[in-house]
Amino acid sequence: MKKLINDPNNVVQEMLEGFAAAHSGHVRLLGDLNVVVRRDGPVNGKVGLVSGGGSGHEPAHAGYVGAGMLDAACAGDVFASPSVGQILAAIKHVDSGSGVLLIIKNYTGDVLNFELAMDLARENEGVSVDKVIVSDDVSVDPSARTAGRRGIAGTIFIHKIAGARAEAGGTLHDVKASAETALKNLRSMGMALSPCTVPATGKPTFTLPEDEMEIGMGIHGEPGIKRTKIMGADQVAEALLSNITADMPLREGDEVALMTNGLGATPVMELYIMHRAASALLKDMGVAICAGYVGEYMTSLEMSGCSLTVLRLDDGLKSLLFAPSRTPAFVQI
Amino acid sequence: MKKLINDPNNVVQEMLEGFAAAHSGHVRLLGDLNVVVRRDGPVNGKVGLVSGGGSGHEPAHAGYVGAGMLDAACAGDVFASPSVGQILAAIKHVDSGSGVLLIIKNYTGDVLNFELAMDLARENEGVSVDKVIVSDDVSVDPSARTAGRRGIAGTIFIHKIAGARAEAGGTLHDVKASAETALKNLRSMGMALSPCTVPATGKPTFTLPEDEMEIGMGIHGEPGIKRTKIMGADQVAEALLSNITADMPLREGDEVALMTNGLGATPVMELYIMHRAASALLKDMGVAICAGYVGEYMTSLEMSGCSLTVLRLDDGLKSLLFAPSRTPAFVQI
Amino acid sequence: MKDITPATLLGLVEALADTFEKEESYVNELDSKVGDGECGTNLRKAFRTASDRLNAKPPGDAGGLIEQLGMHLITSAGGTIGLLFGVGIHAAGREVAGTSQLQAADVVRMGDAAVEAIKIRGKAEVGDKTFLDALVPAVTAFSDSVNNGASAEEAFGNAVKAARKGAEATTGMVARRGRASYLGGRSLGHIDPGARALVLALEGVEKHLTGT
Amino acid sequence: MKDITPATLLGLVEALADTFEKEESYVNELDSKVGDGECGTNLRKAFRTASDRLNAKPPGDAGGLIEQLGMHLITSAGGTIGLLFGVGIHAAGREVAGTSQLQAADVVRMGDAAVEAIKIRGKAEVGDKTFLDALVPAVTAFSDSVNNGASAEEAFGNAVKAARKGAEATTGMVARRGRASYLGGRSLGHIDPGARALVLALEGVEKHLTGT
Ligand SMILES: Nc1ncnc2c1ncn2[C@@H]1O[C@H](COP(=O)(O)OP(=O)(O)O)[C@@H](O)[C@H]1O
Ligand SMILES: Nc1ncnc2c1ncn2[C@@H]1O[C@H](COP(=O)(O)OP(=O)(O)O)[C@@H](O)[C@H]1O
Ligand SMILES: [Mg+2]
Ligand SMILES: [Mg+2]
Ligand SMILES: [Mg+2]
Ligand SMILES: [Mg+2]
Repeated sequence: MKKLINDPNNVVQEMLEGFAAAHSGHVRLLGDLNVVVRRDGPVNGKVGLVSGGGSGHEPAHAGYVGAGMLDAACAGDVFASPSVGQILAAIKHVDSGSGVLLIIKNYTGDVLNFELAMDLARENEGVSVDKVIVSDDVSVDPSARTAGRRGIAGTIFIHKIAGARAEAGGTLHDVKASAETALKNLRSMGMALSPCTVPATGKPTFTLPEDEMEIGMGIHGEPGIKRTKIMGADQVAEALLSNITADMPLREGDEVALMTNGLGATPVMELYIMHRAASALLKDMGVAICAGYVGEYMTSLEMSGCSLTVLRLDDGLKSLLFAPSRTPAFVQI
Repeated sequence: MKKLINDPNNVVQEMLEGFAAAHSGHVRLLGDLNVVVRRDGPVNGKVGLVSGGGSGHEPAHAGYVGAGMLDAACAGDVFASPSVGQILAAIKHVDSGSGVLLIIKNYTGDVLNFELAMDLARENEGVSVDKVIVSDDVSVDPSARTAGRRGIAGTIFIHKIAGARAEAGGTLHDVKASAETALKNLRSMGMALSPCTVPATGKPTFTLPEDEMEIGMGIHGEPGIKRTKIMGADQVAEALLSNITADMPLREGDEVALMTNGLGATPVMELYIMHRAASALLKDMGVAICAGYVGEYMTSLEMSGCSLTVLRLDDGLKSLLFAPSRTPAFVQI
Repeated sequence: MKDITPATLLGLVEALADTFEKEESYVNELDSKVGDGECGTNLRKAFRTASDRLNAKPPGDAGGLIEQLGMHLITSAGGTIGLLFGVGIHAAGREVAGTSQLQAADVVRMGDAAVEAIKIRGKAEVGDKTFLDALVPAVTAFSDSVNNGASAEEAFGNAVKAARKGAEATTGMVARRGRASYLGGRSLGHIDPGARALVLALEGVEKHLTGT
Repeated sequence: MKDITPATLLGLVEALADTFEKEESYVNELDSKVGDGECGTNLRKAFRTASDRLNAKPPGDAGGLIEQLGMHLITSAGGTIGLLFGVGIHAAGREVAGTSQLQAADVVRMGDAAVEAIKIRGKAEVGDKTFLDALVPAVTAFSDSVNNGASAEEAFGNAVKAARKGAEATTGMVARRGRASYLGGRSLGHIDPGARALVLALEGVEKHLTGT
């Protein structure tokens, strides 16, 4: 395990200290709770947005705290949900009386901790709290035979859409409605070439032979839908996009946002080569790409691979997506 | 070699096509020359800024093309300088009569190609062209025994400073003067944990035993100043910063910008842990960090490791650094 | 069986924290087969933190202490297993709030309350390959034994045996809840780490309360 | 020696492109010891592109063609070696601009012009472990041979020999220019890839123009 860290048990706290130091104009830490909040928050009259999850997915979620997106991000241990206590503190902090929306990635631990915090905040603190659960990963069978589809990089679009609606003065109901519209139009799928190693365990999360890749791999190394010999970028894009469009058919004339997300160790060059391939496939279908995002938005430590996310847009979503935002990892003018 | 590419010989062109597709609001390609230019350029009356270099350092340099930074970026083959022809075309394209400044990283190939293009543009095209050469890497002996210090991640600060001065209406002489002031106050140093593989050769650029790192490694895998057993992040930061401050002593009360740059495969988490360590060391010296930048600014394909860059600021540099910019990889409000 | 006093319980919680410290890597190893390999770490941290917090301000009655332990696990654990153990313990404690001298009949109600709360939160059923597949048989065995006139000690012994059997049986199940469910059929042949951890916990309780 | 006509030269450039295609990985291998392992690729691409461009619109006189070849290498090569070969060839061609029948004395002047231009651009001197360490002895040997009354063919043979010896000698040098200079003393013991490539080029010229 070759890592630029100190004590593996302190990675989250030290990371957040570095984060707060780098972005002190945007954010600050809430005590020693591993919760990042807007420097200028709570914003009076605005619906508060709280997200978070296991660490190791940086810049998610702290990088999306700021004007036009989240009010707080709760950081759990590496790949482990944050605790109810952290989430509750975040909810209480961001609430300015207009209520709080939780944006939860669909993993058992995350859902349990966020929902419990929601219930406690409602019952004990009288805060009006609601939630949306992001499950954009089409590589999981969504039936009752599983914990349901996972939340992956598409989550950032939900931060953006809900954040813009909240910033524009939407009520809790409005903000949730916009997020849910986006969720219905959101699909993602990832793939991996090589694993990552959680600092505390020192062992790779999975193994892949030197000539194989896994299509549908999750952001913690959860199994995908198939292992294949290494394919070219164009074929990989085709494999991911065909699963996405099988689940959410796109028609000629549809407008979408396309995100090509790196998992941590993939060269920026390769992300653009993937983005080219995915863009070309969409264009071939007559689909217009109104916005392209290429980079590391939701990583898995040093996993190598990428995910594609498609958000189908209507006029409402478009104006929310294009609204300005000013956060450490997502600045739009 | 596990890579998300198609034909290794087409990586640069395909990458640029993906780049232009993703950022069509900001940039476009100049014919099939592998030159990226501002969508809204050439900007009338503004000094044109041209940079570039070998590919594989994405988002450098195309990611810095846009309002407030570069007007054109020339992309060579992976790790090979762009050609005189590309640079000359870029110079001719961006010149709107106010002259052109070339920002060159100090490598023999880059300097030769940019200087030759400069001479040809002057002689044959009558364009008024000048240059600055970035050599911020303190790990190289700057004496006549070498090709001189290499240009690494600090180059992005030069793009920003010169770009802001040009955007503000500075003359070619002004823009060069600002860039040179910044150069005098700019130092960087990098380190690597593991190598990268150039697609066309398929071989790692160097090898490092599983328990060793190299301090001072260049962005193409050029040798550094020492190999050591793996150290903790705090010690690595100390090793890099002490070389930087030995070369550019910092005094209590000095103000700086600090960049912690990832080389491609380093998890964002680790970059923040490094940034924390470097910030703490600077604060201990009484140095104020006015701006922190953490992320992938100048990569080396999938090399793992990072570099630290310190830009010492005066009021002039501060206002240029903080001026707005709007480019694919560097948005500031 | 010892009297279940607050002091005994505080000792028990510390003993459980020690157990999960000792068994951390074993449980992680099981989790790495079907999950993300940190179930043991989650439990070690959860019980250690809960134990520290309880000791800092221990409630005066057994029921209250158990409820509080549950709430500490719920609020501080993060992850899945610590929180769900907490949900069960919290519901069990609430069931006997104010009681300082627990009887076997109280323990029966506690078990039922725990199972119900865990099912509501986690939306899992018996057969989904979770620690419920060890807990539910244990609760049933305890109440059956008590109904058949066994001593609390005997009944608890039977509960532990049933939990062991139930945990073993998860090896033959396909996971339908939690991270393991992404594996589909590939989860077959591996024991559920949470179920195994529950057995370790019950063995810890047995050892602490009966001295065997 | 053949007459150095434009047609001969066009054939020569193509032959050189073929040479560097054949020797690409060998020269890359040498570059990987002291540089970034693509010197051979740079040369292959540079000469192939230059050859294609020349053939598309070949100048009518030998001097002009050489000058043009240099300019194509300069503008299209990228990297270091192709450009610097171009600088030398361009200067050499300019020296004999308008000449269609090159004499040995012309070639002497061409060599001197090339060396001078390369030194000005690259700021390297003999002894810095670059291809100048093969080129300069070659130019000297050619002019000495001509001055001593040798035939052009003999003189060129001596030049190639001198280049070989000069290239070999770079093994004992510490690089002070180019990427290899970052290695400091660790560049000792490795031949300079550019110098070796120059030998390959001169051997190609010799073979093409004399048929040996
Ligand atoms: N929905 C559920 N209901 C009950 N128990 C569950 C549920 N999902 C998972 N578990 C239990 O949690 C255990 C895993 O715990 P943990 O490692 O903390 O989860 P994760 O790392 O996936 O968040 C499983 O072995 C299983 O016993
Ligand atoms: N300043 C210089 N002057 C003359 N020749 C040089 C100079 N620097 C490098 N070279 C030659 O260039 C060769 C390397 O060429 P190339 O691989 O294209 O360079 P790079 O990859 O470093 O840009 C060296 O072997 C050397 O012969
Ligand atoms: Mg987990
Ligand atoms: Mg090179
Ligand atoms: Mg787990
Ligand atoms: Mg080279």
